[in-house]
Parts: sequence; C-alpha cells; structure tokens
Amino acid sequence: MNATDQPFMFAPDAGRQDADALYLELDGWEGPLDLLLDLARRQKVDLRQISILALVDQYLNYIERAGALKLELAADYLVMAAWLAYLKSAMLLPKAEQEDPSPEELALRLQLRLQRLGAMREAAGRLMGRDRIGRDVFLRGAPEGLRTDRKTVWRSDLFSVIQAYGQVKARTAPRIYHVANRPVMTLDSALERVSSMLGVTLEWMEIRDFLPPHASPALKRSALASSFVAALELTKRGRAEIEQDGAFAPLRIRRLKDAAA
Amino acid sequence: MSEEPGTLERAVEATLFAAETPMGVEALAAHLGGLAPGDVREALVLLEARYRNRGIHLVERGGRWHFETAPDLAHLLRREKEQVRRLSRAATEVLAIIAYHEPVSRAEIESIRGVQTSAGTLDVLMEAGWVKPAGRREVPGRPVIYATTPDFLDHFGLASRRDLPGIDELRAAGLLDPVDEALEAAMQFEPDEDSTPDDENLAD
Amino acid sequence: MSEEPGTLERAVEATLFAAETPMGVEALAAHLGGLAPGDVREALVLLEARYRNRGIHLVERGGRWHFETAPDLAHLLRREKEQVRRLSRAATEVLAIIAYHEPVSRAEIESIRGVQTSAGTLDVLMEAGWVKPAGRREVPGRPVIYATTPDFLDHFGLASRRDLPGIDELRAAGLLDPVDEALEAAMQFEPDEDSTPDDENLAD
Repeated sequence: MNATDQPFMFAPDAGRQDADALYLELDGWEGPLDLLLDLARRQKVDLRQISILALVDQYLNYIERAGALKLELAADYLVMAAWLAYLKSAMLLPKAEQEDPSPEELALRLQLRLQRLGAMREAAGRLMGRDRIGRDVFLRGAPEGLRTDRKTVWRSDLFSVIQAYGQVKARTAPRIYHVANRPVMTLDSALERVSSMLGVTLEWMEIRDFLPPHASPALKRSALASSFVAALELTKRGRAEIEQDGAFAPLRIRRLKDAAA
Repeated sequence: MSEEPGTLERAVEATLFAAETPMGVEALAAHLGGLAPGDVREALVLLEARYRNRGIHLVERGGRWHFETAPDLAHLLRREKEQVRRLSRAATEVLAIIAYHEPVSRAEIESIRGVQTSAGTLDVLMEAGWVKPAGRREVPGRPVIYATTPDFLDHFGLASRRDLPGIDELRAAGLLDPVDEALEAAMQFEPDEDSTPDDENLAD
Repeated sequence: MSEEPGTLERAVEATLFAAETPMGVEALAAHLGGLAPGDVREALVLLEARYRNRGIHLVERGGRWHFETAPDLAHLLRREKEQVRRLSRAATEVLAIIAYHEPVSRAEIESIRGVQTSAGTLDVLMEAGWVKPAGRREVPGRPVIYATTPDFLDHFGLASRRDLPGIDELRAAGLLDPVDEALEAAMQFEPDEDSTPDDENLAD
C-alpha cells in the first residue's frame, strides 16, 4: 500500500500478525524510539512513507499488551505512549483547531528522527559486516618490530686534548708571587712632611701643594692619598683644620693658631 | 615474482613486514634514512600491485600502510578463540553515529538514538581505541565531542572516512543533517515561526 | 607478480603470515582442513622461490617455516640514530690526564686536575670507547686504574702515546701559560667544577 498521499491514514494491521513475536520484554529495544523504528519497519515500506497514525496505534497496542513490564524500564515507553496518544488525537482533530506546532509538523519530526536512527542502525550493520582485523583479516602474527637506538657519538680532537692538559698543568703548577716594588709615600713620611710644611704659615694651603714637585705620577698618587690621610690625622689631633667648598673642590688645610707646630 | 624488485621496494616491504604498527609515508621515509616521501609512495604503489593477488595484501588505512591477510581467506584463518570483542547493539550504534557524524557530542548521539547513552558504552569504544575525545564544542556547557581514530579505520578496513559504507548516499539524502534542519527544509520554514518546537518528549 | 598464485599457495602464505610461531608441514596441512602434506610441501617450495628476491624470505628452520626479513635488510630492523656531541671541557681534561699518565686511578686524576671528577665523566669516555679500566692498583683500597684504548689513538690520529707532545713542547707552544681568567670564562667551565688548585702534583 502506498501511503504517500495520505500520510496519516490508518495503515493495514502491519504489526498485528507479528504481535506475538513482538510480545517481548522491553529489554530488546534501545528505548522507545528504537521500538517505534522496529514497528515502522514492520510496515514494510520506505521510512519516508510510513503511516504515523498506524505506527501510533501499533505502539499503543504493544505497550498496552506488554502488561508485565518492569516499571522503571517502562517509564520512557509510557511517556512516549502518552505523547503519541496526544499526537494521534491532535491529528484527528479538524485542521482549524490545531495548535502550533501543528500535528503534521510533530509527525514529520518523528518521521525524520526515525529515518535518522534507521540510517545509523543500517550503517552500524554494514560497518560491522566489513572485513575486520582479527576476524576476517589478520595482521602478521609475530612481527620482528622496528627499533631505533639512539647512540651518542663523541667528538673531540687532539689539539683540545693537548690544550686541556696544558691548562691542567698551568692551573696546578706551583706559583711564585712577585710583588712589584712600587713607589709609595708612607703615612709616616706624609705626616712628617705635612706637619712640617704646615708649620711655615697660617694661610690656607691646597693639599696638592704638599706633594713632592718632581715625583713620578705613580708616586704622586700615593703621596696624595697619604697626605690626605695625614691631614685628617693632624685635624683629629687638633693641630689643623680642613675645608672644602664642595665635592671635588680643592681641599685646603691650615694650621690652627694656638696649636704648637 | 618474475620481475626483480627494486632496492627501495624491498626495503619498504621488509620494514612494513617487520613493523608492529601501521606506518605512514613520512614515518617510512624517516626510518629508511631520510628518503624522499615521493619515492616511498611510488614503492608502496608498486608493492600494493604486486601483492594484489596474493594471500597477503598491502593496504592503506587512514594514510598508514600495513600488510594483512586477504579477506577471501578469512574462513581459513579464523581462530578458535574469537579475537574480536563482540560489541553490544548500543555500542555499534554509537560507534556508527560517531563515525558518520564526527565530531559529535554525547547529547547529539542521544538525540539521534532517543535514549541516554550509558557511561560504559563510550568507554568500551574508547578502550577499543576506536573513539577518542576531540576537544569541546564551543556552545554553552562546552560539551566534549568525540571522533574516530586511525585505529578505527584500520580495524574496519577503511582507507579513510570517505569509505564509510553509504556515507555519500546518506549525506545526499540529508540523513546526516540534524532533524531541525531537515524539518526546516521539509516545511519550507517561515522565519517568524517559533523555530524550536518542543521535542523533549521524544528525547527521553 | 605476473603469474597467478594458486589457492593453496595463497592459503599457506596467509597462514604463515598470521601465525605467531613457525609452523611445520603437518601443522599447516591440519590447519588448512586436512590437506595432503605433500601438497602443502609443494606450495611451500613454490612460495619459497617466489620470495627469494623479495625483502621478505620464507625460510625453514628445523622443519618449521616462517617469514622473516631478508638477511641483507636486517639492518632496517634496528636502526641507529647517531647524535654527535662534542666532549665537554671536564671530560677532555680527564681524557688528557689519562693519556699522559696512564694507567691512573680516579683519585690520581682528581689530584692532578685539582677538582673532583663526576662519575659521569669517566662513563662518557668509556662510552666513547677511548678509555677502559685496566686493572687495579695494588695499594690499599685497590682502586681501578684507567688507560686509553686503540680507538683513542685512532680517533686522535696518533700512532702511539709517545706522539703526544711532552711538557717542554707544551711549554714552548705556550700551552702551559697560566690561563687568563677571561679566557677561562669564555671556555665555559662546567658549573660543577670549582677551580681549587691543589699543590700536590703527580704530573711532575
């Protein structure tokens, strides 16, 4: 029977002759949609041409007869049954009184869902029927296996070795330290020199004036440092005073008046 | 084997024979000391032809190559012990849905099947190495999405997902599109209409 | 494979390929549904010839048959990836000391270098094949003593250890000059080394 033009009319009792075969516990189905799909398949038409109304009747009939269901398992199926009963009544109402969404739309949605589930169930079957490794085709039983060993190759050269040895020897050779005889003016001689020169006048003298005039630059540096320390020492003893206008300005020294030379 | 095989052909043959897992062209080229992938590919094509009528075949699955016994000899080779895990109907359906729709979230799988998927079902498929999480869908809730693996292609003898049985027909028939899209197309949807009809009853 | 292989030949080929252990003629005949051993033997001889020039050979060992990689391609199974590394400063010094003073114990090396030598340094030199243990010194504690190997002479292009320049030559070449600290820093001393020169000097 071709139901294309009248999608919602009653189909013949497609499910009824198989009713006994269908009279199983619900464990056999993966939920209400699965059961619906099974029932739809029994209409023996393309899923696009099933009669939804007939399907609803078959489903409700089946649920009614499957009296001894486990209740918790049956809940989903009963919810579906209630919904389908609503759908059926809406479909039988005159068009004018129909709500939104229309029962046609709900029926179409159900049909689309059944088609999709049907397609996947078929695909699963074809997938499982392929030549599967370990069942139909087999891999090599005892492959040798491939292995990659990482190996470090060390590299060096003769010069590095000789040079390294030279450095070890140089590093550990006994060392003799020479201290160069550098020209210095000791603090004692600076003290003597500064205090004798301060004795000459009461005027401010710049510290550079105390340095030996013809000394080498190295000796001059040493003399400057020593003379400065000597000036500080004399100031501390209360024999001289120091003044400086600012940082790095000339440092001046003079003898205190009442100090004995 | 009347015709003398070339050196590279022999090397590729020996390597794939000895390998414990399928190998891609790049991996082969690297293993053979940095050969040009093009040369390796050429050798693979030659070898594939050489073995076509033999008891062993050289096959490509998801870009990786391996030797396996010819499918027509299955009856001779099936062992007493079943090596292949028998999948439940739920697991086979979930696997098919993932393969044909990937990547797909659990909610999407459930909406196709009309039932909740028990936790064990996806676990079984992941443990078999055929399915793996493939990130998250950037929608509210960021659900995990699943996809098939190269091992899936291997196991079911598929060169690529394009070889999934009937996938072109299913796609052409719109059977891989969501119900909402199909409904829209079928009803010649009017834009002002409420686009989310209640289908929660069916999704239970 | 221009010549079409026979059914039995293909069956034997696939069975031996998939087998986890080598199989004898009887076992093959039984597995293939009670064939005549003579037919199986004939198929094996045919197959053996077919694979003779391939990257895989069919071989018989003690009456049992299996496929294996062609002997000339065995190197493909175990590939070595070489990584060339330059010897560290510390290792070079230890090598130099062993070369100049051999045989020496580790304590003697440390005393010459003036720094502790990490265990890994000697391992590296032995891994490189340039140094080997050469017995024990008959002193309390019987420490292991080390010497250079013929590979050491090879690698460094020496006919014998006598070719190593002597102390006087090193001095003439400026190699005994105290090392400039800046230079030393530039040569990147190993971090675990602290240069604490030791007066004790075995080299002199």
